[in-house]
Amino acid sequence: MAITVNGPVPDDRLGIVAAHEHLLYGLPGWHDDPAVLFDRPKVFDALLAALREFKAAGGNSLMDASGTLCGRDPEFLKALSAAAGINIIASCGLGAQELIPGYFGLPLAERALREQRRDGEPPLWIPDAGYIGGMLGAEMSDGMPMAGMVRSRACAGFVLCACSAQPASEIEEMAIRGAAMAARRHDVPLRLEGGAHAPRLFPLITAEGLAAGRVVIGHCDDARCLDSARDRELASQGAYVAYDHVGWQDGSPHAMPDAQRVQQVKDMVAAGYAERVLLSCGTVGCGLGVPASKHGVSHLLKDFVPRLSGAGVGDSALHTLLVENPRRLFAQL
Amino acid sequence: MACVNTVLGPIHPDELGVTATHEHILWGPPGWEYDPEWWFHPPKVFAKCLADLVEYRELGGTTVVCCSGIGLGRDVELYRMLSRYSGVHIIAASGFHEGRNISPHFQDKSIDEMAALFEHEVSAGIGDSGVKAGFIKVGHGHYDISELEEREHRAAARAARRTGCAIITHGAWFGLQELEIFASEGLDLSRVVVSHCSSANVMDIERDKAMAGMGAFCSYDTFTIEPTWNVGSYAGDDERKADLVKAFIDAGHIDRLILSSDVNLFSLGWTRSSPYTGKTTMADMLRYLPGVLRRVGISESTFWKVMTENPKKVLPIE
Amino acid sequence: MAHLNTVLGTLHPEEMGITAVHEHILFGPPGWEADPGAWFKMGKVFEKCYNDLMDFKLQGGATFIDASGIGSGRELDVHIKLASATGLHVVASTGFLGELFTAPHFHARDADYFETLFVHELTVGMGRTRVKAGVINAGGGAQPMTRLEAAQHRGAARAARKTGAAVMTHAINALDEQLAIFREEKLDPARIILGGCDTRLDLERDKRVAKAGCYVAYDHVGLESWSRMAHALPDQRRAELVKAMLDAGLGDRLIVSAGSSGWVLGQGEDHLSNVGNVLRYFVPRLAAAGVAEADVRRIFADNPKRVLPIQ
Amino acid sequence: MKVETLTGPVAPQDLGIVAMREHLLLGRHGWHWAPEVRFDRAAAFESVLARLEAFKKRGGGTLVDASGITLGRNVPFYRRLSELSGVHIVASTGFGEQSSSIPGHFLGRAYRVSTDARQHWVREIPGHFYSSHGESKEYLMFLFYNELTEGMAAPCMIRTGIKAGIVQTGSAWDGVSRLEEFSIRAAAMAARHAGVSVITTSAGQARRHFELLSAEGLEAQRIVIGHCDDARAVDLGRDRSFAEKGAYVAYDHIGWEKDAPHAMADDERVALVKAMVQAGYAERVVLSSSAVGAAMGLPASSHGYERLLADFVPRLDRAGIGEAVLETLLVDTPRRLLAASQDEEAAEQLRAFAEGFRSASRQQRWDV
Repeated sequence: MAITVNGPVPDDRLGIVAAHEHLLYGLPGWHDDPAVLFDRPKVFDALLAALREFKAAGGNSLMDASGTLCGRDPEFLKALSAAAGINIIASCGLGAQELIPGYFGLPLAERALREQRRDGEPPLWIPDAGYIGGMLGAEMSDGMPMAGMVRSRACAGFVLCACSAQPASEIEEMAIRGAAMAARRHDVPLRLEGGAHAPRLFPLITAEGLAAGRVVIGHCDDARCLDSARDRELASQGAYVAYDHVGWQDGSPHAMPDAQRVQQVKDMVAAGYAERVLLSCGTVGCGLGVPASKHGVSHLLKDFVPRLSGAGVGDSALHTLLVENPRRLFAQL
Repeated sequence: MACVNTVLGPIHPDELGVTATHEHILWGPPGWEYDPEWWFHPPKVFAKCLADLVEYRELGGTTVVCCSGIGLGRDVELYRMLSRYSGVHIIAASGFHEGRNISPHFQDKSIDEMAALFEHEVSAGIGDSGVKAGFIKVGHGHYDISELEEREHRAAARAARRTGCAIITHGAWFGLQELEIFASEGLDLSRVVVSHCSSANVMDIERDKAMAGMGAFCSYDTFTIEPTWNVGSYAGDDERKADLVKAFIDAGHIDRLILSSDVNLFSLGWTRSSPYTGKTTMADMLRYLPGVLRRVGISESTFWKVMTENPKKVLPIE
Repeated sequence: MAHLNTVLGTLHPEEMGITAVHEHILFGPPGWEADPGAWFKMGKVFEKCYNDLMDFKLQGGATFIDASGIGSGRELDVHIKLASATGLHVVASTGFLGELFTAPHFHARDADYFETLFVHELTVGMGRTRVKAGVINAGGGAQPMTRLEAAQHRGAARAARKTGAAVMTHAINALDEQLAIFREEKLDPARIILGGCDTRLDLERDKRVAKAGCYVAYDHVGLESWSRMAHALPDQRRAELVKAMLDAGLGDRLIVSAGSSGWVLGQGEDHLSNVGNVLRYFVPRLAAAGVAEADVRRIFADNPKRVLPIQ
Repeated sequence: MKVETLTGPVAPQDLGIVAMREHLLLGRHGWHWAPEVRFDRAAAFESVLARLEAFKKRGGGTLVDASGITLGRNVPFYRRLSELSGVHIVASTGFGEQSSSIPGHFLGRAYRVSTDARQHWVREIPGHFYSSHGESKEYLMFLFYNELTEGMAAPCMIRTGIKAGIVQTGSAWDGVSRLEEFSIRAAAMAARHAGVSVITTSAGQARRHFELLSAEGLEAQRIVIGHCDDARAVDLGRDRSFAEKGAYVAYDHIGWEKDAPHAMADDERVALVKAMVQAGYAERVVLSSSAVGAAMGLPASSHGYERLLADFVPRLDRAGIGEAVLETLLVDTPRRLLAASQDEEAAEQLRAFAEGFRSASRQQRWDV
């Protein structure tokens, strides 16, 4: 059972799923910047056209991976999903260190000041993994929070966490363990952004009791840290490996030609891990203060899939990659 | 590319959802603040309106159109706070009300000056707030359409033609004459909502059919007002109003039907209901109206369809 | 013509009267909306802020400078409604309060970006509105000053020179770097209010910067020793500080404020201090410490009237 | 005997030279919603302060702002101007002409209940809002009386402790409407109970105003008929008849010859004043310039408050009006008019009636 913004959908009716897209994406605080223009009706129309094109190309579902703070607007996604007839599975979770705002960092900074305080002070509230886990769990059961301290009826369908370049900071570790707790308690997938640190963080996640079949290691097609052995190792442990920046071929440090990605997928299928690979374009439908992606969601089905079949990946394998794997990701374990 | 101007910025028509098309968050004739008898404690009023809007949202409503015009209780900053902290889209109005409720500053303005004012508020924004009005509100009194009110109607028609926004009127006493004025100004009558067609003293199904025939929307919006509330033309038992709506639907004009409850979450300088009646809100309409309509043969699904589809036809600005 | 940008329009300096220079209506780090544990009933909080401001007004206050920067509690609609409901002149401010109080969207920005942003908010309007900010915040607190905070200070100094607004700093930890940046940007010291001078006590330092022309702000009045903030100390010490500065003839460079907030976003009601308590409790304490009535008037009315308006 | 000014009560002898009818801020209710009216409060404060200081420099002591409640009055703004310029400012309460200064809130009461028989479905429920207040002179009287005795309303629903010192009233040029009649009668009753004077605005209906004010028991010595120097209705006989009855006549549009369409040239006005003085009514004439400090959406006056003393008084000198007469015109008469003479016993009796009246109105108001 997959929790979409318009209610639960049985996993066998998800159809072709784009595992990692951003319909709206912006760094937290983008709304305070007068330079960022968010013309809501125009963006709604543009995304509606993109989703209809994706539907025409055969797509049925889409996983929006903007997380709690990076531009996600639950009511907007609800209306968009209803208008386009596409299942949108929204995500919750705090991103990498530079995307976590001061609210979560302040108590830790204040604790450093605290050492100099005298005893007898009232205890200082400090968020920990359990608190973050409860917070994200409520987003999946009660509804995603909107601006203005109001919960939307739309619930999040999966959790995401991330780790920036250095070893995970205290806040990142707290966010990752919290996300894992929430994913285990609500039995939803967890997406770990960034393949570079996956081997070190994977045991941290499974230590929280989350089944490996619920973990997706995202952005394994990052040009900066390609490692097919790591992909196979993670796949063998039961996690999903996502090549989800299809179409990002130039203009950013993590870009690489799609042909290389075709080769990556072929290697994994050849190695027998076809059930452990997810594909997506990682497009940014509307960039709120960040550049939008030049290609659309339908690039996966219109351009990449023909390349794969041309390169010898059979239809049954394609069906596994695009339909079976996402279905199994959300199915009852 | 159609859009709807809410107080928190333009939204796409598909996001309107269930819309109460003729409501008031605050409404009162201009100048109430000079009368200390009617002063109130602003935070209590904000808390009360916020609670009502949250209840409206929990019952399924998503959008409220506040028809309080310039100087008649429109308070854009308060609406932004209410919209932000209740999750309900709020659409603010430009335009005035009937002749005597136009603030003295505007009473001797010419048609073009008023049209420029309405157009400015719909296209550029209201004052310094940067919030754009979503439609224009005009109205007429119980007895006639005065010269000032005709000026207001013509100005609204010109502004509506230039900006593409809708016009919501107050009062159906002279609905047909209003539509003639709009037609003489060359306005497409499908952009007009004639309100209070279900006022007690002016229920006239022939007039409503004629107006619907000309393309205008007929708004039956005085439902939850308790019959015991005596004064003014809105009272009247809801069963007769429900029969009127049934007749209107049977005449094949369901796509020109607007349902609403014209409540005031807080009345400025007067009291909407006497001490004998409760204070109804939009949430009470969503709770009460389906039952009233079901008793005259209108299904609940029809009610929710009308509340969702018809406002989407008239409110968006092309 | 010198004027002050309030949220309801401009204001003549003569109308400022007794001014609360460094206060907050809502204050908190960005990102609190994501945590429902930090949510509150906006009706209750609006009423509490209204009561705080009305209490300040009934104590004799007339102008209220809200020092919550961008993204850390500045809500224009709340400011405008409170200003129109209480009759106080509420001034919103632009700028940021330091690394932790800056939203991630602004982390990768440089001084030029901050300069154009502050100038836009002071001269055109904040966000989509045409309501202008009145003062620039330059927060900080990290020791040594981080890159982002240095860029914010530099942007604030340039915007202040371009628009004529005053700059209000929030922490004294990296004072030397702050003053170095302001000197480098050739910002007139008379346009700088150094906040937080009563967190790390150093009377000589206060005298030195006051002689250089900066305004010294003791802006944590009411944070008594029982509070959990690191820099809490008894108000009597602050009264003595003010008396010492007056005796040194630097009364024209003194600002006193409570640094209170109506509601701390993410931590709830701020019991620590209240904007009305400065006039209710601290002014009698100053009188008991031997401060003349004229000096109190100078600190609370004349000094803000000289430094805050946009020249 | 004291005069309520914005900086507190003042002894009548300290008023000095008084300009009986001026405007500090002037704007019809609703100007703040008009995008074309750009009101810069700092600049307005500066320009009004400059005009007040010029008035003070010329020897002016007191200025009466006759805008009434709804024509842009801003009590904290006025108080600060008075403190800074040193000029005593007497504020006014009351409504003027209906179309320009009585907003819709008050119109509803007069029309809604007073309509003709076609309102057959109006069932009167005792205590319901309309029936208990429609057509009620007492309601408007208490509105003005409270501003004279308790304090004027600041623009944020707060009653300041600053009291109004005079009541201004009036009507349209061509007739007195129903609500204008109520507001004139209410002004007379409030002035009588508070012991202050009434000054009317347009002279078109001067006699009708005088009848209405006298009918409510206001003595003639408390009535000032304003704008008698309007070029459309100059009538020395009328002015003389008012003076005989003990009322006052105000020639209060000095300096408007260039700006206003129906203004009288100052020389004609000098002749008018000279005629009244020679007829022996020097103590019944009041002079003023109706200058506007800052206008919001209405025509501003190019001349300031000092025009009366800088330009008009020298003209009177040249026309042979003696120093003693000028003293009467500018100091003695205004002092008599502005000195409030409220006796405590009448005030106590009224307070009891007010409590009964207020509880009746509050009983049906929905308290939030």
